[in-house]
Amino acid sequence: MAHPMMDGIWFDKYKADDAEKAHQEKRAQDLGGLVVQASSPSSQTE
Amino acid sequence: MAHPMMDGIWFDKYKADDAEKAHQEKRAQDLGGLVVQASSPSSQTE
Amino acid sequence: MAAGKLYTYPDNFRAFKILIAAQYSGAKISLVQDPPGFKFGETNKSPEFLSKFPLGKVPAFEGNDGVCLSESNAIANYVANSQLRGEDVLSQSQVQMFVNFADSEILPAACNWVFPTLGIMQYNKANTERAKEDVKKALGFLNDTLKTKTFLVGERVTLADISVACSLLLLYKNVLEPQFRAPFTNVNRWFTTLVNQPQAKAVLGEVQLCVKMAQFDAKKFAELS
Amino acid sequence: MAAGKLYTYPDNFRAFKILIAAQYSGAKISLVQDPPGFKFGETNKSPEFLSKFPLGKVPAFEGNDGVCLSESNAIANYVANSQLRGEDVLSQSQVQMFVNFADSEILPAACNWVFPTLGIMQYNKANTERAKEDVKKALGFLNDTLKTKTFLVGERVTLADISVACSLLLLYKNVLEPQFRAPFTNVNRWFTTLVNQPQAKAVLGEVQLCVKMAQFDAKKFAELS
Repeated sequence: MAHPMMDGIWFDKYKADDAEKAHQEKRAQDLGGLVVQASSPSSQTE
Repeated sequence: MAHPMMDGIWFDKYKADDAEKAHQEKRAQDLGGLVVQASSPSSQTE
Repeated sequence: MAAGKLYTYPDNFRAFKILIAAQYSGAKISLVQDPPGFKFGETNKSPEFLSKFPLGKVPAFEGNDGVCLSESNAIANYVANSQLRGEDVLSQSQVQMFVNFADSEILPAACNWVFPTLGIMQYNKANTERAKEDVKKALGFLNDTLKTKTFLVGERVTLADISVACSLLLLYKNVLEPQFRAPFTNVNRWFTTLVNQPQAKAVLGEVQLCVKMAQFDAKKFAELS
Repeated sequence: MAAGKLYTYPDNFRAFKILIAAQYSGAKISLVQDPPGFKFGETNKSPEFLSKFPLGKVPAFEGNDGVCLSESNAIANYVANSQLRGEDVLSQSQVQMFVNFADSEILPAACNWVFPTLGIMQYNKANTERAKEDVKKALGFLNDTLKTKTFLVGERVTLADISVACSLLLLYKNVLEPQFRAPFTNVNRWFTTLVNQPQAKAVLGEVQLCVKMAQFDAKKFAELS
């Protein structure tokens, strides 16, 4: 479980948890389209 | 310039701007080490 | 009674709560939001502005008596009246509780959900889904609170209602389509009542509730960013 | 005068401001922060707790008279006295301005910088650098404000000082090494004065200012997460 001090840290809440997902999005954005949720994103990037 | 409505949106301020960087970190973390700032990160991941 | 100028950009939901509070209290506020009086990113970065408001943030209030205040909640408190602030320490503290709730529980979720649909923030599926859940949770809490009450604190409108309603405004206008908002009958009733008060209408105009949930517009985002 | 229980986890900087305010006002607060009275993630998710505090957030205050309040700023306001709240509407609004400033300008930066060094948040170089800049900006603003003043609002300690100082606590203890804090002499003087008041010392103990800037500890983070 996250440290209690992280509770109520609203400004940290909406960082995408998954850095991989952020990367996906960057890629999707670079390709000019919308993000498509891949079932196994890591397999697509490396 | 960012839309004025984004001004003072403190909770959005500390998302890493660069999704690529997040990806780098994820990778570095997976490798068990600290993040090393690459001068040209995208060349390393794709 | 407070009187002065409010510097802001047009349609700033943070300014709305101040302006609505002023409608209730009778505070005389002149809005400075269009060039040449105010241009976002220029006026608020000018030495003259920064000498009065060192952080360069808007909304910013300059009283006719020279008082300078920033932070929308502080300004709303200043231009309000004692009914809006809460008549005793407990009411005032409860008002602050809801004002903080609006800022820390509703706004982050509302902006993360709505801003991408307005094209002013990048879309992130995980964040949008999380925001939807958080909005549901917040609406559920409010719905329970409003089960037996007309207003959030005491028996009359306070800054609690005004702040929370203004933080829900973007949601109700853009994404809370009928099906999504249906379970929250008490909140819907309360919100509709509030935005239809003459004091709110004078600031917000006619508020059209969302008919169909807005979606991320990649094209608009590309144009704006 | 307010009297009751404060539910929190140990060393919660949000609880500190409430407890310090109570020291000034004489409000009688008993701290419920250790098992079996309070266990974070269990007690605050229990039906009994949620019936009193629907959002399950701490700190949460339960008065001996049954009053239940959440949101630390609201609780601090409730247990304070009129000196701390500000004696007139302008002072009260200025207090709110600084309280909001602490929440929206200092805390995000402080947490993004300090939390990784405590091993409770992942490190991100860009965010840490941004946080450092934001801390410098906030300290610069405070330093200017305190150039001619002993306290932030009026001539005596208020919730403005208590809130802002508590939001700076993590920074002063962990990362503001002597060289970094050197330019902000007025803030340093004000902070040291405040944390050495008996009312603050009773809550915080002896505050040791940072000697060497803490860095991200990957090993600790791996252990804690």
